[in-house]
Amino acid sequence: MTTTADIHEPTFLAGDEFSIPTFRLLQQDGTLHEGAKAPELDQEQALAIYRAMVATRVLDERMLAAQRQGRLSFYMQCTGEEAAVIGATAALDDADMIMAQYREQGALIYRGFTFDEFMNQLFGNELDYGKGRQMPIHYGSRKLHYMTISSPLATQIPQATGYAYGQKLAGDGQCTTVFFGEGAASEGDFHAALNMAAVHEVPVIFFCRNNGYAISTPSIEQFAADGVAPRAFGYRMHVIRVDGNDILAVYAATREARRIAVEHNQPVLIEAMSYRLAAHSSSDDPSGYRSKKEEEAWREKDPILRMQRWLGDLGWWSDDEEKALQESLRREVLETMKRAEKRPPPPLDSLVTDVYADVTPELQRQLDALKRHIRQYPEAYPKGARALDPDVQADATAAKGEK
Amino acid sequence: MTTTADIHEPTFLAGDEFSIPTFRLLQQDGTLHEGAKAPELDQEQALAIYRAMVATRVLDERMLAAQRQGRLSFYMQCTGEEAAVIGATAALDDADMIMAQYREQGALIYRGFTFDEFMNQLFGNELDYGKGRQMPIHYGSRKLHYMTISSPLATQIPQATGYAYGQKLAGDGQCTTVFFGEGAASEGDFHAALNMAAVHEVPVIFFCRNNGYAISTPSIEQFAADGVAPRAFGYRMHVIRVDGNDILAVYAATREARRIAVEHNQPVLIEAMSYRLAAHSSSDDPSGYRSKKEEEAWREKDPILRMQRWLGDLGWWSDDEEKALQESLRREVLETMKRAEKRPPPPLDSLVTDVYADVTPELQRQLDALKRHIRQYPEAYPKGARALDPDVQADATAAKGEK
Amino acid sequence: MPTMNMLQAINNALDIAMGEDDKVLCFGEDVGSFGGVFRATSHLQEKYGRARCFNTPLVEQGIIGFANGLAAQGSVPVAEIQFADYIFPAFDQIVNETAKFRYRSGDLFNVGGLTIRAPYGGGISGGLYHSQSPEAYFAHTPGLKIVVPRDPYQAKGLLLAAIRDPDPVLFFEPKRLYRAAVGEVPEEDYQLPIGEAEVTKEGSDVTLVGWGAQMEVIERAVELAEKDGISCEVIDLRSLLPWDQETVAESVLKTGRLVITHEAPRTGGFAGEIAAAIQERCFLYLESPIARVTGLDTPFPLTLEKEYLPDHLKIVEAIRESVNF
Amino acid sequence: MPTMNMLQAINNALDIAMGEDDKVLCFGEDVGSFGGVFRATSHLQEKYGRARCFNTPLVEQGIIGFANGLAAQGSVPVAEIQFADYIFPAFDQIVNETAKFRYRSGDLFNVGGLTIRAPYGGGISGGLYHSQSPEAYFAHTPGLKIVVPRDPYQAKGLLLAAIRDPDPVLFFEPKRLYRAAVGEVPEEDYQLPIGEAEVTKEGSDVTLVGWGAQMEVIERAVELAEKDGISCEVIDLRSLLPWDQETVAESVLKTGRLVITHEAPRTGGFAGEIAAAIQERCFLYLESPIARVTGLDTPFPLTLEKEYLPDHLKIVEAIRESVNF
Ligand SMILES: Cc1ncc(C[n+]2csc(CCOP(=O)(O)OP(=O)(O)O)c2C)c(N)n1
Ligand SMILES: Cc1ncc(C[n+]2csc(CCOP(=O)(O)OP(=O)(O)O)c2C)c(N)n1
Ligand SMILES: [Mg+2]
Ligand SMILES: [Mg+2]
Repeated sequence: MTTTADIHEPTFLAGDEFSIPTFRLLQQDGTLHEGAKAPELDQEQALAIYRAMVATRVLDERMLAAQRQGRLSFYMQCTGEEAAVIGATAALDDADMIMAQYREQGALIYRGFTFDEFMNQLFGNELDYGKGRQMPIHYGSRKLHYMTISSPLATQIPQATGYAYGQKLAGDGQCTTVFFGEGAASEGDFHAALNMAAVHEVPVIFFCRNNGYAISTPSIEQFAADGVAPRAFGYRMHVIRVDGNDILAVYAATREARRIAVEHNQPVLIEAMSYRLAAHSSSDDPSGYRSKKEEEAWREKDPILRMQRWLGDLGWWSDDEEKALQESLRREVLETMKRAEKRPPPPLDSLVTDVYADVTPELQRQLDALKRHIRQYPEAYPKGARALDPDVQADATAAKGEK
Repeated sequence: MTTTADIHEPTFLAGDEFSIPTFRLLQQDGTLHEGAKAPELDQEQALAIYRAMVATRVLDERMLAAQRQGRLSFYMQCTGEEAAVIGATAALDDADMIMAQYREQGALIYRGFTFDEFMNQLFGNELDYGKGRQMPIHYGSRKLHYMTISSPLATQIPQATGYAYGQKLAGDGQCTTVFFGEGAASEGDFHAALNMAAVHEVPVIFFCRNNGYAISTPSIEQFAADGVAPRAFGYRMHVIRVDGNDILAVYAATREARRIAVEHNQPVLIEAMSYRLAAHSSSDDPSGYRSKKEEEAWREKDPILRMQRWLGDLGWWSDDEEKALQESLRREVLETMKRAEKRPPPPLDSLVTDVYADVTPELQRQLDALKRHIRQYPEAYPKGARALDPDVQADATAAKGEK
Repeated sequence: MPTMNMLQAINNALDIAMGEDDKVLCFGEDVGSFGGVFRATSHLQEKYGRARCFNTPLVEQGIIGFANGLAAQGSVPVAEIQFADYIFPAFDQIVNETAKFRYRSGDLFNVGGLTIRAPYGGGISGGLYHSQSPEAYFAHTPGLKIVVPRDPYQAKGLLLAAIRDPDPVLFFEPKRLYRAAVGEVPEEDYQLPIGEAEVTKEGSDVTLVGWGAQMEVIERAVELAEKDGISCEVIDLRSLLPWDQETVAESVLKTGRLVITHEAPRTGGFAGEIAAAIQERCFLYLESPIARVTGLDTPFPLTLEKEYLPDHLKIVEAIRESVNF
Repeated sequence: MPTMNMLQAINNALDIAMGEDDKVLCFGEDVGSFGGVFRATSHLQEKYGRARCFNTPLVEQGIIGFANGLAAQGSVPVAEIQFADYIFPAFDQIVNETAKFRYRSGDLFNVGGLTIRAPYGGGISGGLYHSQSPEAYFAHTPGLKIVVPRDPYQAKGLLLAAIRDPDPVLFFEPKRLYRAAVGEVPEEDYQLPIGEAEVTKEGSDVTLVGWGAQMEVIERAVELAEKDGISCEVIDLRSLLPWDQETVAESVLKTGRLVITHEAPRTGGFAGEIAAAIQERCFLYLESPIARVTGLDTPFPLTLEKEYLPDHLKIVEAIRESVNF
């Protein structure tokens, strides 16, 4: 359906016809912007949000350190983007589906994924829901409605459209929120997902974390446009740009987006402007592609500190509480890490299960051959031997005893 | 680079902030819209454009008839979209690259592809540049800077971005124009192409033929937005919507787009609003998915008639000339068709050449085995036998004699 | 029993599946009110509504991405790719996502409900891009199942099984037979097993293995060979993943000879896998090399299509060579 | 002669190619000022400018589409896909476009200038999506060439040959060896032939065939086997498409035994093609079944990666079985 106005001069538009403002409520000093109104958020929920943000920060710091010590092969931090991820999650219904990219562990923490659950995945042990098959940080939880992370970028975006279409047909009033980076938004799957969602009127929230970088690539080399937000116009979709370090604005925007999605079966695009304060991953060193000064400028905008000040002003949170929380979180992270490290690997059969609903004859043959081989060379495959035969190593048995 | 304006209410934009008008110059009665100014176009070029439009129409009518008679396996018509395709082509430099979808035979006609060249491709004979490998209508011409058509939709769009990037580096002042349908614009390759073109400042014109349908799918089920044009805002790209049945407007818009592309190394998106008057292809019957009334309404907007009236008013074209042109074109089409039909198939070796620059040992073995087999059963492979051995059939030799 | 062509059998299977289970959805390009360019989904929108049978925008990666999400949510999507030649934009969604969904999540999530239908194969003057047989590209992908029916009866029974299978299934339909293959098809619901080959003819001198449209070609070749006094055993593989090694091996242990045929190019085609596995299992019983009769190692041509295709004459020659080795 | 690791050898080859020919361009995700996540393109932007070495947006289908267009225009693009696991969104551009460009146009247009580089393979704790070996997916595609180097010397010579080859080349780099493989590499320009295998060790009892990172694993297995008194002939295939059947067949005619190994899953892997072709050519000379030592028919795992991989112990067992058959 196209507009009918006519012109008789060849006038080209270039997007200067509109501009996309940024929605902000909270200033860095913890006070509201002039004219801003905080969303309804009672003390309990505000503190739940805040605790999840701090827990995410602490988990990230400790696990990066563990990676540096060689205890963990790989890690990715959410640092700097906690408000975006957790603010959005808090605005959803807990039974709404979340399909994340990989930097959204805060969403899981907010929904109650335990440190034990995190650690089991990070160490790929026998209790990992993913059975030690994926790299660290590829969490998933069925009971928390959090789709298992997949490394290929943007594939989850059209999947979210499909998932939400299923929710619409089911009529249970749920929607799906899909997180992705401004880099991933360059993939063809992004275009497919947004267009299909608009055409089929799907209750899905496309939440873009625009954190300025895709590994080393600055967003200016990712797109020439004013961010990701104006793409919504190409699909006829509601869109808002929000200060991603402003917990109140993210919460309010997402709550309203969810209303549009669920009440009107309309997709919504949210672009949260933030910054990846840490390296891309534990394999990356950003000093090769950006300045300390730039990082410092963003460190001043720390979303956690901002919320802490707001809570403090309300009298909902004190320095003592802060100290106690930090300490208990650190202790808990270390304890759960130690437990998870010691747990045995997943059983050898887990190599061939879940490829199909049932193990095929060929896979059974391959597993049987592998077992014979490992029995021949047990010392060459310590994990396999241990997983094959729980008696092989005493500490394996010990670890199992803890269950 | 994002705008800095702030808001403190969660206000969603939905694209109502702007509207995209349609650029029109010529009315259906052949007069200009009030206030409209015709582009500079001398009689010679105007007639060259007009003749190409008529030739396209005649070729399409005859070849569809030939398909209906069983002389041809498949055909696709440009009918209704001649002004869009030929108007754009006429505004380019003849050495600019054109990468078309499949419905742009008018561009080739305008550039001087002969009916013989068309027919050789349509009948896949030994003179077909494509050596009888592709279905009818997959034309290509190196000397006319017209990339050989490829059936997978939208693949040519990012290729055009790459081709034009090469032209920019070569610095020869050429650009690339890529044609595609509003259906093909849903493919992921579209998104990739436009974004990369904007980021890398590439002299490419994205010419979307919005003809209302992708086979049976109406554009309303293809996208929810106001056409394809507003997508340009997502990439920061110049864009114009033009009446695709208005030869003058298409020409003027494309000429200006070319100027932007070549002088500023900026990509441009043109959306030409038109209608596919014929069936999707000779395999299709549109009566299953659209009304005769709708078709009739668009038949009233015939772009050829519109230009004819304009030319007539200028005194550049008469009914007699029209009649003579139509007759000579029909005759020429029939004659060239007869010639092409009789020509022998491409040689048997063409089965394995051009897979690589040189035939590999394995392919040579496969060809040798095939030759032995065909010699054993020549009557089962009449074309292969003939192609293998030019003496097998007398008329093959005769046809060869015509060369 | 009613007589149906393959399209009718497929349409009938979809109708039964949608009628029985609200969660079954059919979609793809032109699949909605038009019923698909081959009309495999005719009348389904009329019958089950636009929410369950609909057109998608023209974007294969989106169709399969959407279908993966739907399947993960618990729906039972049957996605159509208009031609198998156009499945490649969805390759990442199929190979990296569909195939690995259950494994990577430890079965927290799976897309077992998904079926992808696509017409494949040559013989219809389709040239490079309306003729391909891409099954081998997918057969290297653990987590997928691949099924190819040879006639209307098989098409209906296998498609119903595919839709209800707990794993994602690629269902490649031999479009050359869509209207050409006609046969008796029961009106009622029935399923044929996935993962099991079928011995369609018993014999003692040589084993022929194929699938889909090649089965009809094999039949013609076998007629010629039997005139020469060669007794042929014919196996329709039906499923390429998982494929029924037992049935093929058992047959080759008996005949000592194997000829495999497919339309796709030879190098990297699925006949290679079968040959490799069977020479391993039947080494001491083989009386001649396992032969492959396939398309050439080139893109699919047009004018010389007949020459390119592995027809009955090429197959019968391979049978003779195998027997006279 | 200087000593280089494989990344340095690749960087050096790119530097020579760009220095010699203005038409050579390098691009991909993070390839520009950062020099790629593995640093294979380090300093190239500094040296040759942003127009010739640059970051692309994050879109593999676009990278290869763009590269196809550039190559058709006459440029010589060297496109990097960050991990071979992420090549699949570009599958359509590679399989339907790159591979068929010359053929479909009757050589009016071709993309022979194109080279696609991608790190592949396991052994780096990469799990499902940083470990795949997708070569067989492409080896079923006439029109492509596929090259896999085993060490720094080979990497430089083969990459230079690939860039200058008149056909499009997929160049899969064994990332496990990027820094681990170190060797002497001439400073100057040289090329190694595409389409020719190399016999890296002569022997008489059994032929071992592999490529890329598996060559090092084969070496370790062969050491063990030779201690048992088994004389091994080792062949590095180097090119998978076209592959050097003559060299392999000649060797097997001599040894009568063949063991093939790759990391990718067994079913549909390229070892199947080699086995099928060689049993056909060497039927009467084979003394035991051709053996395949491969990854399991599963996605690539993490914790049990060692168990999954076709290591030297699995290969030596296959050698023993083959010899003792
Ligand atoms: C299809 C695909 N291509 C490339 C990669 C490698 N890769 C992993 S993360 C990443 C950058 C993503 O950037 P962005 O989407 O902005 O997310 P951020 O890391 O900033 O949160 C890249 C290129 C991948 N995982 N998948
Ligand atoms: C990748 C791909 N998917 C599907 C098709 C089948 N197909 C051919 S033309 C067409 C419709 C194209 O519509 P549009 O782009 O609007 O162009 P029009 O025919 O209207 O000119 C379809 C679906 C194809 N050729 N390639
Ligand atoms: Mg980012
Ligand atoms: Mg159209």
